[in-house]
Amino acid sequence: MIHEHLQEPEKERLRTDLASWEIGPYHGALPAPMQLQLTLDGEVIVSARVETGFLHRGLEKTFELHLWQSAPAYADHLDPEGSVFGELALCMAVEEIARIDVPERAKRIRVILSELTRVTAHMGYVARIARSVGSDTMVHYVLRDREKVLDLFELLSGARFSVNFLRFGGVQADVTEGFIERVLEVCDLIRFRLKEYNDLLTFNHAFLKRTVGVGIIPHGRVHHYGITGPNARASGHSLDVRKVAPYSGYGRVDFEIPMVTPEYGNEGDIHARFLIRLREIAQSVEILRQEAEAIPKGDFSVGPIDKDFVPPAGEAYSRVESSRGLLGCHVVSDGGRSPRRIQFRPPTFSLLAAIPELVRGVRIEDLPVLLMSLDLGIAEADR
Amino acid sequence: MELGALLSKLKETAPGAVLQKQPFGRSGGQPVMSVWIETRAILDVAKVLSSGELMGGAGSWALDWLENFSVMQLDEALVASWFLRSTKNTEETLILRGSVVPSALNELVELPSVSGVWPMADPFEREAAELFGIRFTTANHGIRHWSTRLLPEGWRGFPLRKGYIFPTEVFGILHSRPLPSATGASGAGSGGEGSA
Amino acid sequence: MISVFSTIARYLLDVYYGARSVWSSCITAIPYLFSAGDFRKEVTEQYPDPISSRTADDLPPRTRGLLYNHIDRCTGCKECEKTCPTQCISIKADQGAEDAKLWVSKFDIDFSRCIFCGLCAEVCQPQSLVHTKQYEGAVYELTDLVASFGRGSVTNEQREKWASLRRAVESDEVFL
Amino acid sequence: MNELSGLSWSAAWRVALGLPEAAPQWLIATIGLICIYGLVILPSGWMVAYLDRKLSADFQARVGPNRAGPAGFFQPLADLLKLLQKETVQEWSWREGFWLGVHTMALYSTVAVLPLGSLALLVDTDMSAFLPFWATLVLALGTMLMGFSQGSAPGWFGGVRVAAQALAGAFPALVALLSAGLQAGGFRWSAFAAIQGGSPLHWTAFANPFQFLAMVVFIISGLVLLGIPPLDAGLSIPDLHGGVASSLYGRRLSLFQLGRFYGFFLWSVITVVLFLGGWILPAGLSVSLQEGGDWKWLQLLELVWLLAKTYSLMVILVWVARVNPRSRVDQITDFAWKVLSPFSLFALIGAALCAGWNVWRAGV
Repeated sequence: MIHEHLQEPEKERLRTDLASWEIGPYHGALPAPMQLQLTLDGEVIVSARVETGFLHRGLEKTFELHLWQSAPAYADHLDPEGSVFGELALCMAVEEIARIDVPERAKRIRVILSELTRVTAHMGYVARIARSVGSDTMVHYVLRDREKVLDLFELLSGARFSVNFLRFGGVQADVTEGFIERVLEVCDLIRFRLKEYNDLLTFNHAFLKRTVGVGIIPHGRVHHYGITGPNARASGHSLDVRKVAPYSGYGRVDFEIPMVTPEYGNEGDIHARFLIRLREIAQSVEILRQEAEAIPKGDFSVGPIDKDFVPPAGEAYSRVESSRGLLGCHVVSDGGRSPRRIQFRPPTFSLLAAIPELVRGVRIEDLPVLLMSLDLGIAEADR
Repeated sequence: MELGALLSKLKETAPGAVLQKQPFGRSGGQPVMSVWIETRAILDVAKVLSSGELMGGAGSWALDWLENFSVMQLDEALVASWFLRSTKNTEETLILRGSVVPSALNELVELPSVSGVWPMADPFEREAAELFGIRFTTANHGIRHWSTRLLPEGWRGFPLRKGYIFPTEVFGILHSRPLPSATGASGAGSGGEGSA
Repeated sequence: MISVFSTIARYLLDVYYGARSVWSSCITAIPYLFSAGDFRKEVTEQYPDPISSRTADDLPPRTRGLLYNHIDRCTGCKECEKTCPTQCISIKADQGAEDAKLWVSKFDIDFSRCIFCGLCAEVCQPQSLVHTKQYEGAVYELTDLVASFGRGSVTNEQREKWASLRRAVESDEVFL
Repeated sequence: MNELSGLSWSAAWRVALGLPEAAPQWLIATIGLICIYGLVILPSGWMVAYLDRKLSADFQARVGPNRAGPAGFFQPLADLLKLLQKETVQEWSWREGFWLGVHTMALYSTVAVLPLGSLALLVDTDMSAFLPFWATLVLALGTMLMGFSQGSAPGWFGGVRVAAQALAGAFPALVALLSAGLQAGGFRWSAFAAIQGGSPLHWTAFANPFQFLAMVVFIISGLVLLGIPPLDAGLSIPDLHGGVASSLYGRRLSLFQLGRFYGFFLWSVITVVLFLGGWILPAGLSVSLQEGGDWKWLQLLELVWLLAKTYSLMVILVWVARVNPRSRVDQITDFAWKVLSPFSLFALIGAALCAGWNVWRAGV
């Protein structure tokens, strides 16, 4: 008998029938409207199918139906959390077509805006992770601090999330007085808070137990899916457009790209992705301080937005490092009053393709944490 | 690796595939090149470029990263653009161009699917297939799974085509306002640079 | 033997780390209990309590609130209507008394469509269309969200009077 | 020492309630149960719910309840009324009725065993300290049944998780209880009270380090056994919409929450009685009051002192739960089996050695 056991340990294992569970399009475990069709063995996920597209708004068609000057207002809504990135990608492409060179001050303001947006997006990410692991004190702290940054957006542009502030050839208006000082204040505040976050959640033992070694994106699979941004950096790929192809004056800023190397230990798992975000917040604070202190005098735009602004016929492709990864924008103009084609390359596409492999063998309780840790931007994936 | 040499090698390996090359966009400095190729031969070209054997074989970089895939309609033709980069040397960029002409407004067109070569092309192709009415065929002329991702079940027409007429009533919901007409788009229909 | 001891040591260390992290997390929240320091005050704004919460006056000057159109300054040039990304502005302008200025009979803004992007106020040459700081736009009916600033349609006798006035002006009979 | 000792339990209650001599025991018992439930348990639920909400709001830089009554003190009552007046859209299935029966049985059965003072002990047997285990386990069973009775995936997963946690947490709790009884030399509530004094130095928890370890193990395993945050995998919000309680609303939800609170409260009371001095008033107040013979004051002060200690313990646990993330169910059971159980056995052995040492020294 004992020999039988030794020969066929499979017989001794507890067998359970497979169950199928559809969650979504709206579920607490999902970061955004999407559908997961899970096959479960007990609480362990055997396989999964992802269905997205519940947030399709026909954005790219809408661009073609409206004037050029109202395009940034729509690029705002590409991603509600990182609205500036869409605007920046669109404006850079259109300026390349129209051969507009942006004034230095406008470039600095754009960098400040995009870094502030990165900070808000990453803070929202930290809050989502904290909620998914159920430490609600952390959620309240992070959201409270994000409000401070959103107040900066409100002071500068008048809106908190969809700041329709960038224009072709500059920005809408000059910075209000006191904005730079408040940026520096917020930098100090965030520096103070980051330590608090670490004490509270980042190195909490229960949090480590739940995140270390779970949902690993292997180093080799990153390029197979074309994953970019912090998720790729958490797996050891240091692709960052701000360094590779510096845009909008990122070349003169002195900052480093936080990266998780195999020597770091837990490579590519949930905790690595979480930690990368926190370190990126610190780096963004560094960039903000440099830019805010060195902002030059000058005019903020090449001129007021023309009522019938039409770029000449041509096309351009611009790349921006958004809070989720590489955001590309392909703009085609035929000299008409409306864009011929504006196509966005959202970084979330590659993550969506990677989900079925990632969730295999993961317990249901880790599913929300895993999905939140990928930072899926369904709004920009469906458009 | 210099682009001209690459193209000459490509002409040898895949004869008749490369039609012409022209600078992409208006980017100053060292221009990004876009290469027009025969659409049916895209799969062979993709295999050659992604393997990297033209760029000095093993050890050197290859165009193994399809960063972006965008389709646009110029006048009548649907122009597909493959933005290729190398994962090792991210500076090198090559843009492949191919065009197909649909016979009618609501007619499907066929385009070879490169998702076998570049796996990251899959989501882009799913979206283009649905919004542009492109049927992506695999190497053995099989047709990939057609899934309605973005549009509701039974949606008529392909919205991102130029002459698309918006329905005035969707699922019993009437539009309370006249939908924006696409007249703005047909300004000076020169068709951009790529339509040469 | 060494492995046994190291395993036991790792086990005990694990337990110790768990206890320590629980303790440090609890200690982090302690200063908030007494709201010590400037960084740890309560931040809840009890809307619409005017003392503790911000009112419309406290908002920054560039706040993009509900739109308002000073109809006296409005020239009816329809730039905002053309610019609006969501076509939420609908204007009807008639030939007015003075040939320069149009009679804006209808100027409706549908706030159920407005995305408050601020483009219309940006292109407005006479600075008549402005963003107020008001943000409380809740109504009971969807139709109540349409704010109309027009002067109302023109009656026929008015139109005739203006036409005669214009003719008089053109033929230099009267001097305005 | 006092004239009530030696008489039956009903004498104290009869005197306290001012009933005549001829009152039958069942009447006294019924009135006593009603008094305990209405005057102790429900107000405790109110109090602890309010402290939970207000203190967690303070920890999280919020304001917390501040509308109903002074500083929102009546907020739990308002919530209860709101839950009670919700209309039921689903009919009760027989499964839910079964769950309700088990749940209520567990909820009310241990009220009689609840140690609330030297005189309020309705039942004080040699096995009193074990009866609450039965109650908590049946409560876990009822929670599992209720999860199954919903016929939804969150209910099923939550029910299984609750059952697993209850099984994992019962063993270390039992061993820790044994070490406490070893110190007391019995499992009567009065025995536990007899060996402890008013000052913390004379509490069982501080008699020797092993007893303190036993107390910690007892508390944590109680959290595991009852599924109290942050160890409430059976009710986790993000993945299961609240698990067992996902499809509860209205009266069912209020009943469910009351049952969960009662488990929490029961466990805290037992911890206080076993390890933290029980109801013995400090500074020898108990002795003086007993000699004075005013039993009502004695019982009242004992109750207040016991509840004060219980509330502070519960508030500390709530504080820990607020700032720590929720653990996974397999991690919780691993923790209970691999960490709590060895430590509880270690504490039991140490407590036994200490007790033996005391006996030997007394002999010498």
